[in-house]
Amino acid sequence: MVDAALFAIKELMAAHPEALLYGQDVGGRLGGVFREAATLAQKFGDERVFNTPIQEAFIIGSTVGMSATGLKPFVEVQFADYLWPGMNQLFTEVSRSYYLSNGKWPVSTVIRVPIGAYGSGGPFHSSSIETAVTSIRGIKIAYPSTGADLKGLMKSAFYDPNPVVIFEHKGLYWSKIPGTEGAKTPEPSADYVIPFGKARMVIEAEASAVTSGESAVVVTYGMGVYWAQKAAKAFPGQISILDLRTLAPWDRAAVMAEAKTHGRVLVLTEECSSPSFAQSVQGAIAEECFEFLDAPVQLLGAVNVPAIPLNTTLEQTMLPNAEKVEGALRSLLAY
Amino acid sequence: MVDAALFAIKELMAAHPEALLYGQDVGGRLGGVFREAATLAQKFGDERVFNTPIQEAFIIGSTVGMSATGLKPFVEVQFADYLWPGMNQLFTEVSRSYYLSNGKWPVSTVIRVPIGAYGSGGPFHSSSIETAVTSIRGIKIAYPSTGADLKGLMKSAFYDPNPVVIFEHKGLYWSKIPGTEGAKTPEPSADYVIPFGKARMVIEAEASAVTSGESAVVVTYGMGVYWAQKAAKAFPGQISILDLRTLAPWDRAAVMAEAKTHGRVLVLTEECSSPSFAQSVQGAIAEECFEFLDAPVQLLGAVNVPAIPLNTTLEQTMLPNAEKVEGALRSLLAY
Amino acid sequence: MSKKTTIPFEKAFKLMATAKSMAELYEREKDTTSKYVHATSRGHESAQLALALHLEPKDYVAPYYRDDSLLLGIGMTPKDLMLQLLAKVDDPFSGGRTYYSHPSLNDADKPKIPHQSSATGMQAIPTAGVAMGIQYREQQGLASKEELGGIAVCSIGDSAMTEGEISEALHMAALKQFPLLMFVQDNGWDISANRAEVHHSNAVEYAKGFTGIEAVDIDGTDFESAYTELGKIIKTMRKERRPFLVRMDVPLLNHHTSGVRKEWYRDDLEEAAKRDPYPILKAQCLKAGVSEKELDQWETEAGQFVQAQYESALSMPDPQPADLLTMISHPPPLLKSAANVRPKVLNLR
Amino acid sequence: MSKKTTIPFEKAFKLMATAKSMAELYEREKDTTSKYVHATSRGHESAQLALALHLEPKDYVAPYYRDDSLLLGIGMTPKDLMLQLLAKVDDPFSGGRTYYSHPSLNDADKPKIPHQSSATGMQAIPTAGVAMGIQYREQQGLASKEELGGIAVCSIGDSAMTEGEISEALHMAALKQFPLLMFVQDNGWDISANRAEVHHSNAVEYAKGFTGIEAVDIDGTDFESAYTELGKIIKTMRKERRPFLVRMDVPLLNHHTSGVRKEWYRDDLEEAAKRDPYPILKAQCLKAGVSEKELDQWETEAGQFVQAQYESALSMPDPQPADLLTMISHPPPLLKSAANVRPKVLNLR
Ligand SMILES: Cc1ncc(C[n+]2csc(CCOP(=O)(O)OP(=O)(O)O)c2C)c(N)n1
Ligand SMILES: Cc1ncc(C[n+]2csc(CCOP(=O)(O)OP(=O)(O)O)c2C)c(N)n1
Ligand SMILES: [Mg+2]
Ligand SMILES: [Mg+2]
Repeated sequence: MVDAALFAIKELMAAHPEALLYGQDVGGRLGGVFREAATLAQKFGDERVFNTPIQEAFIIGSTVGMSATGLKPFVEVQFADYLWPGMNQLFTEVSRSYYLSNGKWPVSTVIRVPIGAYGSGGPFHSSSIETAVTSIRGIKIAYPSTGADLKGLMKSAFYDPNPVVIFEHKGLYWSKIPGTEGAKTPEPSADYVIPFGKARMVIEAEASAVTSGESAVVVTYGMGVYWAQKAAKAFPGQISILDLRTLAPWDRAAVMAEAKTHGRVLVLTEECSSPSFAQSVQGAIAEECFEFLDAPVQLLGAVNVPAIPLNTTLEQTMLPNAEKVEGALRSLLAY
Repeated sequence: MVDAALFAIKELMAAHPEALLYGQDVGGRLGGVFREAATLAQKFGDERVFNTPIQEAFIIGSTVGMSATGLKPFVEVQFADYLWPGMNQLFTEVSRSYYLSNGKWPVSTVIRVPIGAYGSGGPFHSSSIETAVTSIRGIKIAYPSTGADLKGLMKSAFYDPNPVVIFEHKGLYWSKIPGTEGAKTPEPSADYVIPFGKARMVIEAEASAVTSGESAVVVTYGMGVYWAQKAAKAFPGQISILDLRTLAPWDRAAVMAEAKTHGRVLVLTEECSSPSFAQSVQGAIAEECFEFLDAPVQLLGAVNVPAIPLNTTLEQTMLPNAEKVEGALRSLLAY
Repeated sequence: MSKKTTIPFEKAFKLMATAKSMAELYEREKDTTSKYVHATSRGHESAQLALALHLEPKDYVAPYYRDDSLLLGIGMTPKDLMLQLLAKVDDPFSGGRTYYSHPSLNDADKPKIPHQSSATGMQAIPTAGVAMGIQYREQQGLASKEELGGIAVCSIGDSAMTEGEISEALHMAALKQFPLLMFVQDNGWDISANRAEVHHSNAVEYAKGFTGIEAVDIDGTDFESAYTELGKIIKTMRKERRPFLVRMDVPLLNHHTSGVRKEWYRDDLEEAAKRDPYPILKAQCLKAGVSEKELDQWETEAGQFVQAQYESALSMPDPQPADLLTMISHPPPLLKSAANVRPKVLNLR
Repeated sequence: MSKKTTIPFEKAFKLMATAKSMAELYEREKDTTSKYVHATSRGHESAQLALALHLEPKDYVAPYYRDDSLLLGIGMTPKDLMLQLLAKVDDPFSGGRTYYSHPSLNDADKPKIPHQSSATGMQAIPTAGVAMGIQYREQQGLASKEELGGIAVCSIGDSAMTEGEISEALHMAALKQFPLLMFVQDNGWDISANRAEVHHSNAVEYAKGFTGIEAVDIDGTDFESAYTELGKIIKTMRKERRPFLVRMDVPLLNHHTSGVRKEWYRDDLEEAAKRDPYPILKAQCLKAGVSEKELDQWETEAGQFVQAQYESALSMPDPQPADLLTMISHPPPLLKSAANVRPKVLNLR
């Protein structure tokens, strides 16, 4: 998946002189701690691709001014955990510029945020923060789970006049985790774009299972897509998986349609379960699909503790995985 | 309600030399922009009650160190909107100290945060931010709606070894808004405390209405309590109102019991409705009470726009009020 | 006016009289004007006008809530400002969505103003971003001829300078040497906290920690010298493309805001009144050859004009409920997506 | 050791040899030790030990992820540190919850260490809070005799100094004059970004903007002089109760962390190696009268000790799943609530 972002940015920077990229360690010497900006400085020069000091507030907030002068900055914070020092700029300045200037000053920027737990990253390099970020209105938020989606959404984000946060799951960058090979997709062509607010059907239950009332849908995003895919193998033909792909806006229409089709829904997230963005989606489904539900909408997320512990056993105990999803699906289908 | 906080703090500071209070404009000259710290500096001296520079990160984060030395700081940010510059310290340092030091360093502090819309306060003095804050695990959060509750929770917060955020609704400080007179309660005695995680029954539907299936419960907090009370007048004897009083932890047991009793639930918040803390509560109720519900759990919150506009008409259009609650209850009861 | 001078005394005095009349009117009509919280520039007028009269359409400026004189100085009318005061739908800055003197502007003939929040100091980073953008466009050859030499001005109160984010903006300005002017209006107050309670020293001292930012102390009550000093600095910035900080020493003569009133806590009002920039400018005008009569007339005219503008603003329509839902998100361009995913030999990592 | 000296050369050398052996062991055993990300102090040892050997139990210190020598210096064993490296349940700092050299400690016989995050620079405000607490307790007469004269030390990398929050901590230290020592370890690197890319000047220059903080430049490769200089400063702080900043000039000899390796991007490794503090201390020991033989023996012993400690740490148990749910929230005291709400004539506003 990491190459998808790179290729998208390369194509965009080649075509648009107003595009530039800055953040910590994205410059030529390293090209990003995940190599997510590798070769960009070599290709576009040290003025267009440069390192910033450790100042997340500046990284986020400077986009307001850069964009006002007509530029299109890609910026990056190194880990989602470190978006917090920039959260004030995101809330106070970036998200509200357009609405409160009554449409005069959209902030056009793409904020790349590597996120998620990936093999004992520990409490300050693994946090999921989408609930806090989706609670900020006025920004768009993508959370792709495959290379093609990342490329298509990066394109879309770039051309979008509004500020966009792209959560990029570190565990999917290289598909080294067993079961995540699906994140490596064929490379889409240069003009491939994915609009915001359109979910993706990952796998679809068979019509017969749907008709007989023995199917369920998993609504998820990010790493959840892979946990669900693996878990679904235990219930051949019975499971649909819907990947939200973007969290703001999220694809209400597709989610509700699937919920009504199956009557059994599992909302799955890597984040702590409650309160959470995912639990909000659960609430929305339960309200809108009340008469179509054959079972309570289930929610599966991480155990609600203050931080993701470093130790592997503790981390695994906390986070969802395919087995836990399988268990949830089993009880959902048996309801 | 503003006096309740003052009286609680006065009693605590008189009894505990390790207690002190600091924040912007809380010092002797003004005593808080809402007079919420009035007379404290006069009573306890300018060393125990003092102004800080405009540094919300310092206000929040310094409590970690102050508490480590054995002190008990009350601190204040002037408006919930301005908690954002301190959000990083709240997430990164305050909330995680106890868990990641494996219990060695609880951060004992009470963080006062005036919140909520109160008569055209506009986009930077009215924001509700509880979704973002409740998404931070490792802190306790109170949101009282009456003077007695504020006093009792302030006491509880002080003696709690964990960090506590108290949201104090500015619109309830003086009960000047028609319908909020109920926030003025008799003053509880000095040893009155309210534990965290215990909701309060504000009004209770009549048994007959419950039996005949014509009752509903409103689960809410803060200003919602008053909107609900006013709206309930249109349905005499049919409405129970449960005031959560604390959002972290929140009283699951009471909420679920009420939901099961009535089978009809409205979750009401002043915050934008989706995604939100309230919508998460909605999700939790819908999951746990699935078999007891006679109608979908309803959610009512503010319209989802990036900021609360200044103009009164726009503000009123955005925010919930008694009429909107009445409408929601009417359709809930008619379901 | 007889004597020759390069200082725009007439313009400055007329604007200052206008600003003063506005502050007086807001106080007089406070039952109406205080519905929505607002602050005025009383005491800061000379500083603000001295800056405003040097700005050009190619510049960007981030005024703060006390900058109504600055806004008049760049060409906004009292009515423009009052439409925001009253949260009217035709408020040119925000359509009634945000407070008085929280401007945003993208007019061809005036300096550009990105969105301004109320959060003290939070404009510093966005404005540093503007300066970085100006520099980038020049260095990459993206700037049009008209843009060349533009600067970004961050106007800010003395007490907002202690916010941590300010240091990030200053670090970057010092490091990258982009044309950012930090315009610090130092009135010695932080709502009710005074200088001694919240500052170890002043903004010029603070700037010493940022090697490469030139810092200058200016008497903000003296229009003539402030105008001259700022003129020199801005000229240098247009040419040498580097950052400056100025500390404008000014008194705060009016309330902190309409909601936090001076009589509640100020202990220095008499002293502050002695530093009123208004009589100072008056004296400078007289010295420059303006007659007493002219000054009186300009004052009277300003008062009448402000009153008329207020009445006109009052009569304007309010936003309608449906206005809540406009301008939430800028429509994205319609992009044609290639449906085909071109398979490659190697899948994407 | 024959000659008389007040410098604890023997202790320092033994600790430094231990730290160096640990770094070598981690590299040698990297298949095991790199499971969890970690950094070592190679290059920074003299600076850290010079500080550590002056600290007392009444002090507070906030070490950062590169401070393993500092931790040895205050009395932690290699095994203590390795238990965290391996995220073992008996890790004395966090029970396996957080990374190597992310300490927290509340032992009676050692300096206190509040919780330490990985977020660069975010320890500055909490540590300033400690210093403010120390000052408050002294001023209010709450401090015990044992507490008096304690200081708070914030250890930090050069590049973390640009975070906005640092300026808030420094502002408050300058304003309130509390006993905070900012201990800046300047290795000229910010992961892969070098000094020139991210700094306009250094920490001592930056401190000039904070009137009232005394700032001192110290050669962190020279144990003897660093120990002496820091001794003077800390003595002054214990007496005069005011803030200091020191910039310890040091080379970074090892990887940034086990996950971001030096050979990928460092262009100054040869130059850095010339400033290795280890041979410098060795020479100083010899000069102070320690024999070559003694030094060799201490080195050998350190290596053996580190190996033994590693094996012992390895054999310790891992956390169990149930350990996820302990220490989430400190149980509050049981408070008896008066059920009665005493009615007053006037209701509470
Ligand atoms: C982030 C933030 N914190 C607190 C406030 C509340 N507040 C409004 S004005 C003000 C004082 C600002 O003083 P200064 O910057 O000196 O400007 P002045 O009003 O004196 O012109 C404060 C604390 C705010 N608006 N934003
Ligand atoms: C808030 C935050 N942003 C980014 C990072 C990623 N990061 C880890 S170490 C580091 C460089 C720190 O350099 P310095 O402070 O000089 O310490 P050194 O590693 O050189 O000892 C960065 C950017 C982080 N840990 N925290
Ligand atoms: Mg001021
Ligand atoms: Mg460094």
